[in-house]
Amino acid sequence: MEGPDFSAPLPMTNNLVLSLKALSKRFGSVVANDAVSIDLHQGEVLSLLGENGAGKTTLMNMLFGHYMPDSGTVDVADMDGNMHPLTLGHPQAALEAGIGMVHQHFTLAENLSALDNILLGSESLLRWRQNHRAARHKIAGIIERTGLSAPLDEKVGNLSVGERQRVEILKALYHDARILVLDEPTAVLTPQEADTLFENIGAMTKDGLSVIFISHKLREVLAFSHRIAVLRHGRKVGEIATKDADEKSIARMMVGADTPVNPREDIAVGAPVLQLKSITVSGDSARNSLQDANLTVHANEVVGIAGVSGNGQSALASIVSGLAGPDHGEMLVDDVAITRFDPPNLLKSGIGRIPEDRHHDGVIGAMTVAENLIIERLNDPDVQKNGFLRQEIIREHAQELCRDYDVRGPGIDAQARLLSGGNIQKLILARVFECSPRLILANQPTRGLDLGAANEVARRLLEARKRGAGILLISEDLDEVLALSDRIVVIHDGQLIAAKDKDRASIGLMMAGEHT
Amino acid sequence: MDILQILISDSFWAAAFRIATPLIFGVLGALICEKAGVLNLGIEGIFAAGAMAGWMAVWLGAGLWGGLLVAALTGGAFGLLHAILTVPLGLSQHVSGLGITMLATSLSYFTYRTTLPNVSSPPRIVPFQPLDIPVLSDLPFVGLVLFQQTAMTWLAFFMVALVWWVLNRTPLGMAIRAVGDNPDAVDAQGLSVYGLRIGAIVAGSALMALGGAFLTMSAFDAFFFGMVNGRGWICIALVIFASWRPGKALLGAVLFGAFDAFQVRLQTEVGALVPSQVFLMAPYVMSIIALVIVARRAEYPRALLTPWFKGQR
Amino acid sequence: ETLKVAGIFTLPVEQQWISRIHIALNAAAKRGDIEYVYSENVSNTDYERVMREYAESGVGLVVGEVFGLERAARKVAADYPETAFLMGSSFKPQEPNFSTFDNFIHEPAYLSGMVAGAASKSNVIGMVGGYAIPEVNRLMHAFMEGARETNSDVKFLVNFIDSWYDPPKAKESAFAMMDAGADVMYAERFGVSDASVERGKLAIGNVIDTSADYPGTILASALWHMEPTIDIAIAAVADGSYKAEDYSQYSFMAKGGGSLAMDASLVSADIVAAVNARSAEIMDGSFTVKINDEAPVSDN
Amino acid sequence: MIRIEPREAPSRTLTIGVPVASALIALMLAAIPLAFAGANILEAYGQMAKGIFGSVFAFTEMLTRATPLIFTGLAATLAFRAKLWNIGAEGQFYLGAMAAVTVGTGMIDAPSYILIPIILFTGAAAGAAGMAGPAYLKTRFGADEVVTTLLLNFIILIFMQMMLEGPLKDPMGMGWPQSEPIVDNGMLPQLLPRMRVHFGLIIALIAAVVAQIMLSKSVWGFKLRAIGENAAAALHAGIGVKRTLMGAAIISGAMAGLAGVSEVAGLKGYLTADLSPGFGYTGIVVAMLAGLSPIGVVLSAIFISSVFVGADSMSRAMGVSSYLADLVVAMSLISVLVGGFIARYRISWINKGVA
Ligand SMILES: Nc1ncnc2c1ncn2[C@@H]1O[C@H](COP(=O)(O)OP(=O)(O)OP(=O)(O)O)[C@@H](O)[C@H]1O
Ligand SMILES: Nc1ncnc2c1ncn2[C@@H]1O[C@H](COP(=O)(O)OP(=O)(O)OP(=O)(O)O)[C@@H](O)[C@H]1O
Ligand SMILES: [Mg+2]
Ligand SMILES: [Mg+2]
Repeated sequence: MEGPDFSAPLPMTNNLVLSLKALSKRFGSVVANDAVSIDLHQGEVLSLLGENGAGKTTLMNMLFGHYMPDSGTVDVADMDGNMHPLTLGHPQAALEAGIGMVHQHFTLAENLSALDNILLGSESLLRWRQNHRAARHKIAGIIERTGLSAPLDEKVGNLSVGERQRVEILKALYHDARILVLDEPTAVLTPQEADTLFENIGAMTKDGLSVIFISHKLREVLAFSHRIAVLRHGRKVGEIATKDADEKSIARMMVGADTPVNPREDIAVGAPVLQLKSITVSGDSARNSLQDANLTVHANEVVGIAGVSGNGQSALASIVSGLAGPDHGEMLVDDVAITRFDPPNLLKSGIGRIPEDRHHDGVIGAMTVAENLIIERLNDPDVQKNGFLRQEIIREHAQELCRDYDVRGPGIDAQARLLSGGNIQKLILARVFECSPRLILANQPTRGLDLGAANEVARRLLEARKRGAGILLISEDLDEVLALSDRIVVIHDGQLIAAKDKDRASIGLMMAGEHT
Repeated sequence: MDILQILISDSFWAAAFRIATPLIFGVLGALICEKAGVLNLGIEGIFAAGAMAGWMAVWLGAGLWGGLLVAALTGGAFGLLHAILTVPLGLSQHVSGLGITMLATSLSYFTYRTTLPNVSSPPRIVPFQPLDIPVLSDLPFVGLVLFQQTAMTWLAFFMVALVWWVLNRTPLGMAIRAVGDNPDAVDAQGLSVYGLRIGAIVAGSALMALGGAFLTMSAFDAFFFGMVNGRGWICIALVIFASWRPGKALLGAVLFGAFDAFQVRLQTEVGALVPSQVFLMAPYVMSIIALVIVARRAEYPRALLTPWFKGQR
Repeated sequence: ETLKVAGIFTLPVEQQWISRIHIALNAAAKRGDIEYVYSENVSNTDYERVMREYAESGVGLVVGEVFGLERAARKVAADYPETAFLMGSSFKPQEPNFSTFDNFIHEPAYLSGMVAGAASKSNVIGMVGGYAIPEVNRLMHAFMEGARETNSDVKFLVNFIDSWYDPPKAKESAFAMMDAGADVMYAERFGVSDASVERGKLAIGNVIDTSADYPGTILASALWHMEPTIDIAIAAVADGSYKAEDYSQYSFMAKGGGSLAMDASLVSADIVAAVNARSAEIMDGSFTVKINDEAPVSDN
Repeated sequence: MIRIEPREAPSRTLTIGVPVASALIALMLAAIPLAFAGANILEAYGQMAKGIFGSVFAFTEMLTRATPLIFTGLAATLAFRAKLWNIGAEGQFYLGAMAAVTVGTGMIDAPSYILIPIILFTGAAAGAAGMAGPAYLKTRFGADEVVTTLLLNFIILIFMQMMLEGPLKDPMGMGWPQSEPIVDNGMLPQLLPRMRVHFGLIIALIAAVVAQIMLSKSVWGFKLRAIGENAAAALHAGIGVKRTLMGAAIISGAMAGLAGVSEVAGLKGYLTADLSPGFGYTGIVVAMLAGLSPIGVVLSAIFISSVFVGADSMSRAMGVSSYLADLVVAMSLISVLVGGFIARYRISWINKGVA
């Protein structure tokens, strides 16, 4: 398939298809968008950049009708290219105007099949039966044109995140979107998958599709867009043709300053802190299984586990964090065999965990920041006396940690759910590092984080490595694994295979299951 | 009669289906509400309201089908109140539900008493009669078990099929199931979360009210205080037993009916040996055991009990 | 000034036992003898408060049932010696103002049993009750005694549905008994006679007369009349002679508190004669029906 | 389109004004059935106030009726905080009452200061056992506790009737299914002479304060809240979810059991099958009205009890059907619920179309 040429500027003669005019939105005291205007032309790929919380999602949510703007208007072109004002505040209106949106957080019903999710809302609710046949026919056409496929009859609950992402996109395309909005579509995809996705999308732009996509990954922004718009603190701070941009200049636009690069010193590795010996877990699917896995992590070492999600990472993480025990095999921490697999026991043996899903497993959103900071050490006499919490000490301690780890938000007494994703991650880092763990399990530690936040996480992990901790880094972001790891192990289909060298291409192939 | 003889007798199964009928309506109603993500503990009161309203409408001359319509509308009205409280306002579904039960029950009683202050036994209506379909009702076994039931039992069967079809085969059903799993999915496809949920609760509550109406318009011919007697609560239990599936809901209701019918028969058989309460307990104990067996496989509507507000995350 | 009388009932006034009191009081009110107010469905927890509220508000006579709160009720009565209390109770009256009554209609129940025993061809009689409490048990036993007099082979099926008000459930119980061979039903609860009508079986009424609602089905009914009790109590309060007394006797046939209603068109002449003879013996005291408050069980 | 946003900082006028306003609205709603029944509405309101505040007796009656509701409200609060949906307080109430009459009717001969604690403890233990069962079925088999506790209410009620006709039956009860009376040494003391309000109220208040402190200040309360808000994260953080859940279940059941003890040993003296007019279910309403705050439970129990006692008394004074009382309670509940919402959220109508 031949992709479009992003290095050539888009002919400006192309018709305008979308025009956001001075959209503003506040949430309470937060100004999420401040008079943001953006134009989009036919066949154009515009990428929208900004730090976490800059207002990208909010802007798109107003376009799609989830949020009602406080002020501003939107004009959309109809089939004939004439611009009309869009009725705001109604997703239905946006859909009818040909706008499709792939949300940052999946909007799929897990109890329905992929097909039914795609069909949802496309048929009259008064019909006496669904028309699956016509739908399949149409979807087959889309799959053929784009190369995006998903198991249509499987329940979405049984799909991997990558598959879900594709269902999301198919859903948008099924509604004959002429303007497609993709909010961080590649956050959960492998580099190869991401590349394929963008190539497919590029092909569709030749048929007249226009795209706005949001991403924190500068590599793909530079490779797959015509134009870049940057938001900072709710304002549009710049717009640049992609061919004129490079990583450094964009980063400067986003943050307002240069971003530091993490120095990675060479250190001699120490004694083994974690050893997995012939661990086998037979889960209900490949996703939750491990076969005869052997792995050693030493002190002062980062071992990166590269792989497409759904290949046994969650089984591996469950074992190491103590949520489940293996069927066979042995796990040793500091040469001591673990006999009881439960989180408190593994915490005690010195394993710190940064969970994959920080909102679900990492924090208790309804409890305060201070409370979330002590949740792993409730038996510690620093925290409690005679079964009662020592509120003063806990609060002081929280103040201190938030300062040290730069956890920003409404304060230590605010509910943790009010923090942004990046700050939630920093909260978890503070909690983990503070106990000086022997081993850190970092599972997708920078997923969805902006450049600054991701850099901060990486810096902290490398600092811990220097201090003598062993780090087991599980990530789908191959660039991240390459940048941080001393050694790389690829996980595929429940098996762990050591990579010979840190070669992007060959590891990519191993991740796809092709042994070299 | 020994136990086996009871179990294979047609009159026993006829009783099981009779006892099951109000439960079928109720469990289907509760199922629809919960599929859309809203627990409706108003069911016990809606049963009472349906029983009262349907019967009183017939007594005032509305005719049997008119009475059913009135019962359904009454149930729908209480459902609408529950829906407004729990959907756009997002109030606690437990409290709202129990509040609806209190309101619907006391309002029915108050209305009954204020309308008929001086009766010592309530006026009677001519209820639905057994259908007595020619040929079919003369068939051995099934003739009595199925074809001599009243029209309402058949309406209940029809509702099972209808609800199954709607939930599994129609765009509307997909939308209802989706809104109970992830309202954002529905919102993102341009459908109204509020509309779907409110509609489901109103429809479900109307069905519940038909269950109540069965008590005064088919099983009996007059309204009494307290005659619902916990049947609504049983339906709440049966929905979970049924894992939110209409077919299993039918099965669960009939099973419960069978336990109850069996209990009565056993009590007259061996009542001298065992306290009567042991039999009365049996259907509930069996339900718990059945639940423990099926529990692991139950698939909850993920958004059950969680309110959703537009434009908020 | 007319006497104010308050009824306090733990169940709705449709309940058979309570309805008899309610009707008698309403009749007195209609005559102009009293001014009648009542509270129904009062839970036991609230009963004491309601008693006190009525007593405080100047009610002259309080009528109700205190089976669930004997001690508390007697304490209230002691606190309000000016108020007369006439209460359904299993215990003795209490000086100076607490009188008791109960539905002692075991005599007509016995007579209705004679009718039932003779009417049963299958020799199986079904009895559906609400709860196994003395008020129910004693009538069932008397009924069974009477049935055995006219039919020594008769067997009884007994079932309690654990509710005062669940006609559909009572109906199902009755159907179950008919499946087990019963052809005459003792209709202690609403719903049983309906089952008899549907299956073409016979029924015996209890406490109230429902024969008009089920023509051709109700052979006989043991009726309770609260009018003698109520009227005597009202008169006593009115002329200031009210004292603690056991009013049970006013529910007996001889005092007009109990009677048998029989549908002569459904009962054979010789049974009518036998029943009438027994009835006369009861009235003149030469025959006594035993009182047995134990819970009855099925024969097997 | 309607837009609902949380208020950043609800103003003082709102927090005080709205509950008052919703209570007034509830009263206005009550006028509808009153008018339907043909009563003088203003007089009715006067009678209602009199029924609550008209005398020391009326006021203590209101407190007496609030006492079991505080206990069952706490039972619901503690379980619901852990997202353990205990709908079975009604059954646990009766278990507590049964245990109280089992040990309190002469089995143990001891002075009050020994016997009363024994009765309280056994009652609480029985209630706790009644909730531990469903909690075990939930943690072990995943059986939904809404269903098991709901069904257990029926089972326990029937079981109690069996006991009252069997081992627990009072031989002096003239055949009536009721237990023997609790011995004098086992009865909770009255707080005022000639009034029904009893020491159970004091225990309930202490329980509420202790529950409040435990929930907000103790490690146990912390764990309870943690598993209630996000069990997955709590598990991940090393909190024993099942254990904490069992703990919550036991305390919750114990509270409901104490409600039964308090009614039987504080008020009635012996057990009958109709001891509770739905205290267990009303406790859920009380708890949720209180926003699952133990101290709030005291206030909302008093509110519910006041409305009931006041409306009940008014119905008698006005000669209106006494079903009015429940009706007014239901209407008040719903208006207070809506009122609480208005205090917390801003509701605005925004017009469709281009902004
Ligand atoms: N529903 C909401 N309620 C309150 N505040 C909100 C809401 N949605 C967004 N915000 C606010 O708007 C700001 C912008 O959020 P938005 O989600 O648009 O950021 P973003 O640029 O998409 O960040 P990210 O790159 O992490 O996705 C946030 O800082 C937040 O304060
Ligand atoms: N429901 C909410 N109510 C109020 N403020 C919110 C809410 N949700 C988010 N916020 C605000 O949003 C800010 C950023 O949130 P946001 O979700 O955009 O972060 P994020 O970095 O995009 O996280 P993620 O990458 O996981 O989406 C927070 O600082 C918080 O103030
Ligand atoms: Mg975001
Ligand atoms: Mg975003």
